[in-house]
Amino acid sequence: MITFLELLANGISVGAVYALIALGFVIIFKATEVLNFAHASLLLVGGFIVAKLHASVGFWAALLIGIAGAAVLAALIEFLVIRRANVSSHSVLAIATIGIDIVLTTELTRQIGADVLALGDPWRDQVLHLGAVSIAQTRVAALVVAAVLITAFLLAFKYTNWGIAMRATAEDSETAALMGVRRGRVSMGAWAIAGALAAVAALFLCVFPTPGLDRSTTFAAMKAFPAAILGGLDSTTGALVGGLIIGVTEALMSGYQNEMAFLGRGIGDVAPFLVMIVVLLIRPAGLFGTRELARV
Amino acid sequence: SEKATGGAPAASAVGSDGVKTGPGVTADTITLGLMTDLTGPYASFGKSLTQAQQLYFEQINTAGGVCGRRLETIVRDHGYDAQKAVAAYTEIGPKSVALAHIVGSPMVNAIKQRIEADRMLTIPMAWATGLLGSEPIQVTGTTYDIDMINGVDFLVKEKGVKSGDKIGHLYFEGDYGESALNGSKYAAEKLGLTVVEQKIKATDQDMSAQVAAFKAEDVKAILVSVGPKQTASLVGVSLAKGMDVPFVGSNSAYSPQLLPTPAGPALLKDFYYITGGAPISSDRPAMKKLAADYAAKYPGVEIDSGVSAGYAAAGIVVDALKKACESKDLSRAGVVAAHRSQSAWGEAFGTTMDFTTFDKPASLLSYVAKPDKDALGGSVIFKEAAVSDLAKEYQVPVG
Amino acid sequence: MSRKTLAVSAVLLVAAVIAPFYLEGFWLQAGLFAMSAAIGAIGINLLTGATGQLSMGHAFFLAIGAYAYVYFASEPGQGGGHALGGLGLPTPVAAVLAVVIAGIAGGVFSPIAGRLKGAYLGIATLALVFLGQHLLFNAEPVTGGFNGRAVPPMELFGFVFADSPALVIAQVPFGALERLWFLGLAVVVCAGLFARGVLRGRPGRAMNTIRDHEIAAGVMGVPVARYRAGVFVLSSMYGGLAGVLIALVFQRTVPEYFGLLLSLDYLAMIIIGGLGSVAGAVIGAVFISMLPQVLTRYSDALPLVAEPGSGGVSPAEAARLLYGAAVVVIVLFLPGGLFGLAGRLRLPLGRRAAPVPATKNPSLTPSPDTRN
Amino acid sequence: MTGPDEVAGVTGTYQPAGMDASASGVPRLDVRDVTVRFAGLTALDAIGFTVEPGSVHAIIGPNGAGKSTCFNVLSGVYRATAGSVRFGDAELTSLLPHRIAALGVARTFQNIALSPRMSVRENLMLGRHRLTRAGFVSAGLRLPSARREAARHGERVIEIAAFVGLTERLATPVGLLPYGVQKRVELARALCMEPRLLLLDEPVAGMSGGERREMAELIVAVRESLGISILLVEHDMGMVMRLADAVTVLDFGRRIADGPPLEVQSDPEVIRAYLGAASEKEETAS
Amino acid sequence: MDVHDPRPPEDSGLVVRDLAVNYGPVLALRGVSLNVPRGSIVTVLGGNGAGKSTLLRAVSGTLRFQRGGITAGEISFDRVRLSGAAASAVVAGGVVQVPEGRRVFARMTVEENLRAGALGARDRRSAAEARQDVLTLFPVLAERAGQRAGLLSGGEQQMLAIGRALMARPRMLLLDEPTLGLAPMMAARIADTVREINARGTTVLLVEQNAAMALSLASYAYVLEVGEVVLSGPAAELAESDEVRRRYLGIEARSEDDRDDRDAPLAAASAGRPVLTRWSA
Ligand SMILES: Nc1ncnc2c1ncn2[C@@H]1O[C@H](COP(=O)(O)OP(=O)(O)OP(=O)(O)O)[C@@H](O)[C@H]1O
Ligand SMILES: Nc1ncnc2c1ncn2[C@@H]1O[C@H](COP(=O)(O)OP(=O)(O)OP(=O)(O)O)[C@@H](O)[C@H]1O
Ligand SMILES: CC(C)C[C@H](N)C(=O)O
Ligand SMILES: [Mg+2]
Ligand SMILES: [Mg+2]
Repeated sequence: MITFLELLANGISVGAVYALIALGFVIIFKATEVLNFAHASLLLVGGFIVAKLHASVGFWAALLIGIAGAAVLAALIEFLVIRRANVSSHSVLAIATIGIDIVLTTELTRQIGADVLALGDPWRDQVLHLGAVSIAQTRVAALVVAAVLITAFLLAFKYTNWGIAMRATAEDSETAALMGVRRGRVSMGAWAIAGALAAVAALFLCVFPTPGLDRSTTFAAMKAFPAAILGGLDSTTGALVGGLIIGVTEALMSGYQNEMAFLGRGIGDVAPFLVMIVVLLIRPAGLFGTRELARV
Repeated sequence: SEKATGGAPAASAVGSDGVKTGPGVTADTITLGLMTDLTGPYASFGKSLTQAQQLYFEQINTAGGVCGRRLETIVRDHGYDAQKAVAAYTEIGPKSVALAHIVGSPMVNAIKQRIEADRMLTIPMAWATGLLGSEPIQVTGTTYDIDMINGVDFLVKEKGVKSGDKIGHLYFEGDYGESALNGSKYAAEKLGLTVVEQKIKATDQDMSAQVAAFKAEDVKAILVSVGPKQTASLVGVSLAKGMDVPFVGSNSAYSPQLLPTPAGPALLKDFYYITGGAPISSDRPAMKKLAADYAAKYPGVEIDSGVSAGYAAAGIVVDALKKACESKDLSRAGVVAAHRSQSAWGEAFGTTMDFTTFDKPASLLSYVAKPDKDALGGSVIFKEAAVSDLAKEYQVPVG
Repeated sequence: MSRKTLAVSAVLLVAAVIAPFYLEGFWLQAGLFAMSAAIGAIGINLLTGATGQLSMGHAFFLAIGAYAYVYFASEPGQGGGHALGGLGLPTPVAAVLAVVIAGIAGGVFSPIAGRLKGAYLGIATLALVFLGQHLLFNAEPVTGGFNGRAVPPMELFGFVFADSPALVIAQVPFGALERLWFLGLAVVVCAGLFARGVLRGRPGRAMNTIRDHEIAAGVMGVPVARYRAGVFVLSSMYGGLAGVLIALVFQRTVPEYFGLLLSLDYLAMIIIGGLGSVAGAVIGAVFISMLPQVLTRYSDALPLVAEPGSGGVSPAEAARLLYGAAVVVIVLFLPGGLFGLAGRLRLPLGRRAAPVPATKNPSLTPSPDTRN
Repeated sequence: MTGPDEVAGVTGTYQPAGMDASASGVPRLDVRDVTVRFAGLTALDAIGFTVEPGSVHAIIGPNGAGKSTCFNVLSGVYRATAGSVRFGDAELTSLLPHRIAALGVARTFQNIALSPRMSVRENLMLGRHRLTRAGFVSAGLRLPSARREAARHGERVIEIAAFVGLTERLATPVGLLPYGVQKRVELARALCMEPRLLLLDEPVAGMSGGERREMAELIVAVRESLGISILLVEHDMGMVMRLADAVTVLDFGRRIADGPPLEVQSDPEVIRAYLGAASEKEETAS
Repeated sequence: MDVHDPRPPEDSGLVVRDLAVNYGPVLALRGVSLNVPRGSIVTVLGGNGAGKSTLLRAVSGTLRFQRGGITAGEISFDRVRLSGAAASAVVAGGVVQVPEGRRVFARMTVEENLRAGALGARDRRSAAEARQDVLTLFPVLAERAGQRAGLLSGGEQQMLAIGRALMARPRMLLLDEPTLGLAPMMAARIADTVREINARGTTVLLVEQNAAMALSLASYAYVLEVGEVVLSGPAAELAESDEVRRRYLGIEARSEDDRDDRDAPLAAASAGRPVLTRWSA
């Protein structure tokens, strides 16, 4: 039972990090209907800046610069590529972001080289003990941050003009322009915010239970894909729920690996995808996603 | 047609000096291939290997070369990608007499058939058991399973693990992890221990769930056959969660780059790794000279285990070439034959290897090394090389 | 086919046939990689380009093809410390069965493939890659686990596609690569012609309509879900065929190869070559699979590209940078891909229809909710 | 309000020139008590009407009355919550769209639903889908059967294109055509299905006066030469009055009138809900 | 209906002078000049593809979404130059367009669509007021406030599109075929609405296929053919012209009585249409 609780706590805490990454996907998807594969490299950029600067300017300043840096880079991607692309479909744009991701990741991993970079966070390796269960403080922080940000975005999308403008632009940028929406600003803003979120997510992805940022950090972002899809690509709530489900699934499947040896060891990494497939079979647009409307 | 094909066995010829030559050998040059990882997950290791080998060949050339010929290298980066390795082999294979190193067992596996067909002396920089059993392929020192057997032995003898205990083993999917697991399971069975397995992928970063699982089973020690990053996470999380047990890693589980990270202190506490090759900080004259030469040639470059491993591998190849020259046969087959005639190689580097058989590891001797902030290469010998009785009895699965 | 295309095809074919007599092994092998990639890319272009179904799981079907071939063709035996199964079937039979199995695997996925669209389908198929690799690593008796398995050489009517027995034609020694070259060429041409027939015929129209307007397709009599699933199966079979060929070239299957990056490569191929056409798929495949090889090969001559290990941008990195940039540039400036570019360059010579203006609700994944 | 019996009496009188409708294999369409509910909204509320073989039957009603929804039920795009639709012996409510198409029910869309990058010819050939057989294998291998089939149906496509006046446009990508022409392509594509029942959803919306006239003539020509049943949704009352043999009026998903055009036009309920007081003078203009 | 001087001063209201627009190689407008005096309703007639929507796009600054651009000429509204301005600036200047084909935001609710309409409004405080007006005008929008717009019927969507534009409290409204697909009563309602909006001081430029309605609403009309203004004049005068009657009102000949025209049998085989026989196979 203790093990179960511990695994559950672990799962929830990792899930919070996935949720933060997934939120980045969701925001860009809502704003531009693009599945942003370059999110992983934004993560790397944010983390890289923090790692490089924390020693000289202190952690919090470095974090701010990292967030700003990733936001600027994301805005640049929007400005230089997304805005200018004249594509026949959003899938093509998604593939274009794969191209961007490859370029950025290649260059960044070249910069990072073989190093494992610490981010200099204040939590270090402290853990929080809740009875017999212990959770890393970084993860508690991640959970709180994720919950706060996700709620904030949920409200923002629904109730602010910014949210309305963003969704309008996503659906039909020409008509949105007729409403006086500045398309450039809106979608660039969304990208910048997603970039900033990526830096925050990178922080939690690269601190304590993991040793630091290195070239393989981007792979961790892959797990946020099933999280985002499972929850529904256009739902902020979905990002949170999806992240948690993926985190918990992964933790339980890894933790009970011995009991499930018949599924093959290492099932912990595959299980999130299996869960996603099952959910999609029942709900093709994820748990909270809006079903595509069909009428003629 | 002057077409050079990779497929057809190139004709052997006899040079003016009466030495039989084949692909990769001309009247005044000998070409060696290096298939390394400069852009993939083992980039730093690959870089050290390559630089150390180039240093070695340069030294040999300065001293007059081998068999009156200069040594030349062709380096190809496969980035830990099997297809690139196959492509690279097709390119450089026909031009090389031997492969002074190739990083990663998946890559070796991918071209194994061709290496055997070409009878190309090849030194893998990987220690999976599956690489044994092939005449031209020479795994240096111990394999991962031997290391783990010696590691379990070390735990029982010096770390208070006793019969009936459980030990954890965290390992990578793939031949590295699974061949290490073979060793630990064998040793555990012999010593009355139970192994709690946790298999992960190279992309996993956070070992919290695995630690929880180990903790639930109340393991008394943990074996680690993963990458350095996962090691750091595992060790760090374990200590933070109050699971204070000894850790014993395979030689690829540790890297000095981890010491400055938050996991550094945990690694310094109770972590050891097992290696067939002596760490570069060991006080053998050969190692000291290598460290000095390397620092002179590549000033400011960090030294890690790749330097000594690569240098020794280069030595193996060059000695095989020298021996082949003595018997006037520098064809690939000649080089392999010459290589296989040596039964006690490498005293100077601290591990004596027997190359005459190829279905057994060249050595059963493992060092226990321990991270050390101040030491060259980030580690020191904790326990001199030794063979456990278990390892001697162990039948290596070959195939 | 116009006279000009016919002439161009003839020239290309002749060049391809005489290539093995002049090219060294490295290029032949690179060419074989490109051929395998071309087959796979044609398959995914049927799915993603023509039918508008995003798939990131193509590597899975290549793996199925490659491993099924090995399993069917190998004799049971030992390897990597455990027993390896095998059926020891004649290799051509094994190859055909492998393609069929890949198709069946695609069919098993059809409840998903028939229902999902866009990003959702993309990520769902991504799951196949992870699942696939998990199987490859764990189903040891079939796959050989992490060690992979040796690939039995193809043998057609007593002719072995391997280095031995030795064969010399016109003073050129014909090894495995030379022999496979012709096999590969034949397979690519057939696969290309077949796909062209499909695209230009009744199924192709139905596929394009599903892409452009799913509901209209259904109302016009196209069984949409069945067609979606059918195209998925067909594309999987192309993937399987590409897998068989790549296995024959590698001579050994390794699980690592069939990963996410391979799937992404295929998407890049069809974007770079041009969505929806056979020629586009082939051009893209050649581009993506040759780029790293060319850069590595001429790394000494290229100013930007440093020697491996010397600290600069390595050929592999340069290739990836170029590859990524190419995808972006093509999306930005050449919406029709390189094949479209070829068409545009031909424009002054031949008569071509004016470019189609972007429609208001353009779609690879149509959103039927807008009443367009 | 008119009852169903009277309707049959009125509409049954129409016979296409020189052709016996029932003998030509065009069955009757019987819509009975069809109800469609969307979350919290009843789009169709137990409506019913009958389309006599070979007749032109119009459905009119205010916006949002459920006309397109009715079409969507008839063509299988929506599933009815309750009720039955019988086309001859076949019950349509349980069938998928392509099955309904196979029975010879063709439709056009209120909003153009063509493939913009395909040529007119290709778009029309799609209409032949239900009449042709070539599958992946025979198309891929270009079997003689597939070629023969393509040639034979290609000829019919040319015939239909000529009939609709698209001969010159056959090779043009649809996306390049003016709106009015695209509407004709829609009609032609539906004709290519060799339908027995043709559903036209606002065929002249967005067209100029001249084009409307042409389209109306075309619809008459279709009925004259093919003798098929046509179900028409249109807001252009002038056109409805000229073309229709019978009219069903929907309002808020309910049938409020049903009968011959002139009768329906003067129904006070219809005037209240649909035509408006202005209708008398308005209709001449449209 | 207020009768305007057909030739008002050239510099108030919307002034378009010598406008040329192209979409890549396609020249869509050439030398188009027109004037919509402040407070008036002016209509532009023209067949399909004549360039009516293009004209409105040029005014609204949304040509670039269609890869088009202004190559010559000027557009100004109340002496403020609009040509070259961004779409948002045009809206901020009080010129709002109801686009052709409704273009409601299908995935957003009716309520959210209306809020989107107020995004570019000059005066945010009046949004609530504007909303009230819109809902009074189209009560169905209040009933469906929470429904996703994509599920509305065509006519409902058209109402939403107009309501959405009114949320910005425009000084000038550009209407692109507002009665497309609307029931006669609703079309009449829209006509009344346009009149009403105009009476409250909003200048209206109306593009319509329903020429009869457009001509009855407008004081002045232009006829656009293949990108050029071919006719213009007071609406009542144009309504009497043969050309307009034949092409845009669909009436064959001037002399014929309307009612006769309608009742005249539609000749199926007219104009040498080939006969289609049944397919037998
Ligand atoms: N898929 C759907 N989900 C929810 N509501 C729907 C859906 N389809 C239609 N409706 C609703 O059903 C009602 C009838 O719509 P329908 O499109 O049938 O009207 P219509 O009579 O064709 O109107 P119009 O003349 O404007 O085209 C409308 O209120 C519409 O909002
Ligand atoms: N995005 C575009 N790209 C290229 N050409 C276009 C584009 N949009 C319109 N055109 C062309 O410009 C011309 C004018 O089109 P426009 O849409 O302005 O006509 P319209 O008068 O509004 O027609 P309709 O009555 O059908 O709405 C047409 O020839 C059309 O083909
Ligand atoms: C150091 C590494 C390249 C070795 C790796 N663990 C392998 O066996 O492939
Ligand atoms: Mg409708
Ligand atoms: Mg228009």
